Amino acid sequence: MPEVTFVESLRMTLREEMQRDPSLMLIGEDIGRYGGIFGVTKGLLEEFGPYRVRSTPISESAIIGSALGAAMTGIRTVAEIMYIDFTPCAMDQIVNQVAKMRYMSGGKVKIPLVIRTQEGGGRGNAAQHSQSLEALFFHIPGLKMVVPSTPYDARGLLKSAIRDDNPVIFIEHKLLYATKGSIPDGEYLIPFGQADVKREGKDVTILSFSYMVLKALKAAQHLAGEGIEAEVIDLRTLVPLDLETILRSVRKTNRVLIVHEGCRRGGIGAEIACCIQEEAFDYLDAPIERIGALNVPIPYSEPLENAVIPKEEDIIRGVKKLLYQT
Amino acid sequence: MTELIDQTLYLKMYEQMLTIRSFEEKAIELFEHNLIRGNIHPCIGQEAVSVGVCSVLRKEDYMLNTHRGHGNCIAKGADLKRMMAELLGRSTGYCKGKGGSMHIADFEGGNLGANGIVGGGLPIAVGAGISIQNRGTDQVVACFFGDGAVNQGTFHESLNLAAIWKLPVIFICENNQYALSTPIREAISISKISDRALAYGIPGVTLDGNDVRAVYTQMKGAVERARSGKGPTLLDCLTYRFYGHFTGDPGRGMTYRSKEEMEEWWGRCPIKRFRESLFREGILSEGKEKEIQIRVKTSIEEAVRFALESPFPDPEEAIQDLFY
Amino acid sequence: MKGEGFMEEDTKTWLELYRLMVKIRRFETLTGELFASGKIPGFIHLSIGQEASSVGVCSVLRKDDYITTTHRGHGHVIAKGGDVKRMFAELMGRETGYCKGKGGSMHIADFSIGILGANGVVAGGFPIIVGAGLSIKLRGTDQVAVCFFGDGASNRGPFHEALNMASIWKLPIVFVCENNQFASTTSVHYSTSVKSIAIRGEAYGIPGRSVDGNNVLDVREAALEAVERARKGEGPTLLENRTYRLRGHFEGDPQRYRTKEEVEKFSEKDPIRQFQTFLKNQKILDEKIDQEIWNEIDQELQEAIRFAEESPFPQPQEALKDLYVEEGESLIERRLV
Amino acid sequence: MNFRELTNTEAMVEALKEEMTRDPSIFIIGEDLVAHGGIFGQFIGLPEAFPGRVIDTPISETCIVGAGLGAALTGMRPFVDLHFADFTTCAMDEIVNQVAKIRYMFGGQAKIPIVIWAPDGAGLSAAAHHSQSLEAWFIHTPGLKVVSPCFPYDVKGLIKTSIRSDDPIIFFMHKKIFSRKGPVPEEEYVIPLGKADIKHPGTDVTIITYSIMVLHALEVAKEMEKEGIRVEVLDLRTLWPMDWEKIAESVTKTHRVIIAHEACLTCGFGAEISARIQEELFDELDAPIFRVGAYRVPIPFSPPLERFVIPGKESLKKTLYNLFGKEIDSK
Repeated sequence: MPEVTFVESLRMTLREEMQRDPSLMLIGEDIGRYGGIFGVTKGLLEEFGPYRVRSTPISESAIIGSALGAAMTGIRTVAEIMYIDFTPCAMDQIVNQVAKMRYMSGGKVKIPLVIRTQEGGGRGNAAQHSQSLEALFFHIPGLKMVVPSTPYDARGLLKSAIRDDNPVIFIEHKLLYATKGSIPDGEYLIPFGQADVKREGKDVTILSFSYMVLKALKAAQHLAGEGIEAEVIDLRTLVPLDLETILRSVRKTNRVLIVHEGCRRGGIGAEIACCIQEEAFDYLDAPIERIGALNVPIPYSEPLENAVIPKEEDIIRGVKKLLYQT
Repeated sequence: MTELIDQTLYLKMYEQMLTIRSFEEKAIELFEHNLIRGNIHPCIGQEAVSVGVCSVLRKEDYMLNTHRGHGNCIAKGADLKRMMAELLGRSTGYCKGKGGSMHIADFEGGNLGANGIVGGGLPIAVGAGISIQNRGTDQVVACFFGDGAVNQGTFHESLNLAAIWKLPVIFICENNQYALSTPIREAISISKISDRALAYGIPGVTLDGNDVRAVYTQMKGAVERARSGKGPTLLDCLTYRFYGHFTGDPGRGMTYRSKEEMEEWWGRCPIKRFRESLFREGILSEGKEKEIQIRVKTSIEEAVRFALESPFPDPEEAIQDLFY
Repeated sequence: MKGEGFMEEDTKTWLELYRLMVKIRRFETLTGELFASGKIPGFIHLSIGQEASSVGVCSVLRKDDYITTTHRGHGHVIAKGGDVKRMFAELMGRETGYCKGKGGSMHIADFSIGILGANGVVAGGFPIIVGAGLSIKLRGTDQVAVCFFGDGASNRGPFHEALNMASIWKLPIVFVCENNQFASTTSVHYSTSVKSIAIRGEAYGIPGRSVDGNNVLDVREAALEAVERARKGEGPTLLENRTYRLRGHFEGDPQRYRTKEEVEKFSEKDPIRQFQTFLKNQKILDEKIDQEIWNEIDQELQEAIRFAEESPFPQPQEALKDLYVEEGESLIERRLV
Repeated sequence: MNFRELTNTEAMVEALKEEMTRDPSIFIIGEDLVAHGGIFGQFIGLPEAFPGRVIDTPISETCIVGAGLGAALTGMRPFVDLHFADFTTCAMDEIVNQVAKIRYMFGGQAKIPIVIWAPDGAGLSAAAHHSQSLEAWFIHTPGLKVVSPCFPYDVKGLIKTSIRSDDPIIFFMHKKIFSRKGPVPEEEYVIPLGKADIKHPGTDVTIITYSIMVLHALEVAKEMEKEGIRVEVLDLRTLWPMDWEKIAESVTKTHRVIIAHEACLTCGFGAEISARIQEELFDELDAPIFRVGAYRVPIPFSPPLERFVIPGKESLKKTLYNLFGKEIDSK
């Protein structure tokens, strides 16, 4: 089991899939010679040539739209939007074209398209380079959504995403790129819609995804020191959502905390909380708690940014509140 | 020999133009009888562009269409029955009732779909062009859009991408003078939309879009250029929609257009002009015309009957077809 | 460089232009150092090598004229009269900064002197400047609005929509493309199929002009013509300042997309060095005055840095302010468990 | 007050006319406004009454919103017409990254008195690109206020308040309510943002709703009376800021809640309201909170499909029966 970084895992996966499927194409800004601003596509241009690794001008609408056109006509495509903050520049193409094309046509077209993008704050990148916008896409029918938290999951899920015949938004967190993890040598796929229990516990369930899983695990470790056993579930894919695993855990712990980095108001947590209370109302011993970013844009200055984005302490506090220990 | 081919082709083109006109007239009638819901955007008056362009295309070539797209569908070889069924929201329609007038797609016939968003199809056309380039075939993409779309950001991004990568895409502006109610002369400050090609270093031509032969000839040149890997072309086809923007347009669009203007354009009706020239050249005779008219009438009637006899989709189907 | 038959007025102006260019250069250099030493978080985009464009254009603007700037916008802010103290404070995330620490390098604005803000989205300034132009027209003033943007932005949709709208309405706008040859890592020769961005003016029926963007006097002259045209109500102009970004896209950019030789070649066309030589040849500047200028500026900037460093960080709860004009908890719903 | 009957459209025109007369910095900008007074007649008479202040644009949604923003930053009060809520996607960067963030990003320097107005909703067989209800996006985006009234009285009062607001407003109106009539006073009045309105009082269950769903809820409330169930219908009118006080008051009284909107159920505004109620009023609830919204598919064209996808009176009724454990009469 070699240790690799998140970036290496993604790159390895893209390379393997490009070798496997000679039609697979990558398209996006600065992904060629430069290798992507986070280095994910480094070396791929040299190996697969400019037709299959297409660096584009800054034209988000056309990147998504052309990826869609290519996917509809037989070219499996991975499009990259450098920051999820720029998906609004291509919103019509993502929401009105990519997500609806198959349905509008009565189910007659396959859209083997992955939109890889990157989100999250924590690096002083301010309001237009730090957002977590998954809730916008969660609300829109027609897109699958993947939010991995480890190099292992990223590899297995990216493979599934690429081989999927539906549009998939694959969201990476910028603070995950340098994190390390071990992955097996052989090929493996992780199917969509399977959450992963990253830590077992009996007192409270923490539901999370992407970078917040790391914070949740740290918080859980801290809580264990105080005798509180938190179960940490990494959702891994938001669409489809593994409600079964969630409910199984809720029926065991009877207490739920949902943690995400997107704005709390109208975030994914609201939807998940509703689903739980709709399906397992009588199992709940306390109101479901949600932790998300404060409802403001991400500010630049460090103390301000820290105040806005959820922290390990917030999670600890949230768990204690659920257990009426505050 | 060539002459014979031309004659057959011209007759076929003429029949297609008539089919489009009749289809639209019938669709308006059905709409007025509340058999079609929502709205339709008739392309009456623009038949020469649809037919001139699509006559150059092969079945495997791609087309991107607009909200005013029935004519382009028919010219690209769509089945009238399934089109009409879609307009009537029936389960036998091209999109099983999910798309309607504005979203007809026929992937088998190379029709990658009509778009409800002005300028929405241009980036997709670029993608189809990429696909052709990567697969190494000699297909082309015909991307239709209206004069209203030329001021959308997607126009700019798409033409630039197609130009830098020399993609086999022909950008066809159906310049019918109005974006809903806004005249093109107020929406741009240059005299010819084709001049925008200068901004991307690609050829741009403005032409008489009501002259089906002119459209055919220019399209042929552009397609040859595209098939030989020389890149995209912008065709600005000057035409006019005789009907309003859509079936909900007050006074069929005469609140923002003058009678004189309308009459002037009727004088240039593409079907009338083509018919006259075909008679003049002895390609069309009254007998042949009669035959064509009957065939067109029958096919439209059959399409309507088929659509009316088709069932509506089962409501539960509404939650199917989203994912593969 | 031009300069035949100049007058005394010119020499004063020219020295002022030179001083501003030096100020931008030093500001950017010091910012780079502060970033390297960890005193500035996030990322920064330096405009070293592009000073002539900022200064040339802004030197013909009035205080009440508007500009929108870009992620590479420190130079524009300084040239438009921005306060370096508040700029450094903002870069360091302090409460005395232009945006009270909420914006940072990519989002500096000073509405009191017409700076409608820098933008983190490439081409983000285009639609805003159209609105400013429209507002000028509706209010009937003779202000002018200038939109700075890079070559990368000229391939994005908003460029297209904005130039068209400004043209059909004859808005008092000057679109200034700082063609520094690269959109992040992508060469303009790859991303654009025409030789000059200025050609794109033809698609909108507006004059396009391309000048040596490293020659401050050329830029100034072209900008003056465009600004006058706008003030007279004759509509927008597209101005392309051909320049070269001597630093990476952002600090820390490994710059694999260009060679050292290329950068060295363009260093010889350094706008400050060129102007310095010109002024010395014209006997307007000598070694002593030059040294004084650099010293004075360094002193001012060091003081500004000190001001920033001594300024406090904002209180965490400040994060919940300034979102709406109407303040109130119900709007933010600030609850954290 | 002297009341007369106006349609929603007339109420809106009247509000705009009064405000434009009062304040010369207000102008309207968008596509196809002059020829027909807007594609829904929503500005009828205004182009003539205020020449030069109702501005037609080319089809350039990004730049229409952006231009509104720029004008707002420089002393004007733009009212932006976006044709269809679906087209917010074409101006998404402007709305999410610029309009919503500029004041905050720049440390509170700017005022942004802009109203972005768009008709939303389905039910007219306008298919997937002209039928969406997207309010949840803008509620999730910090920096915007979102308004979505249903009655002429509320429309007029809220249009006036929105225009006078120094913060950006997204104003949605359902396409199917334009010609609906209702009483509107002749006298001047405004309705503050963030105030819900009880449209039908009741004690057994609260339906929290807005826009066209209020009409369905009212019908259901009347029918339920016969069955002895007293339904309270709470019309939010303003979605953000949300009138939490009034919601809490009603829930504390009825202990049962249904939240209804036409937008896609998943991650719709109902999710937020529901989650918040169960967080803060957990012990007040006698039953799970039920939500009513559209299926998670695009809006299909064909009438039977469209009717199936969007919620209406029947889905509300079914939910009520569910909530009270009643048999559903299969009609």
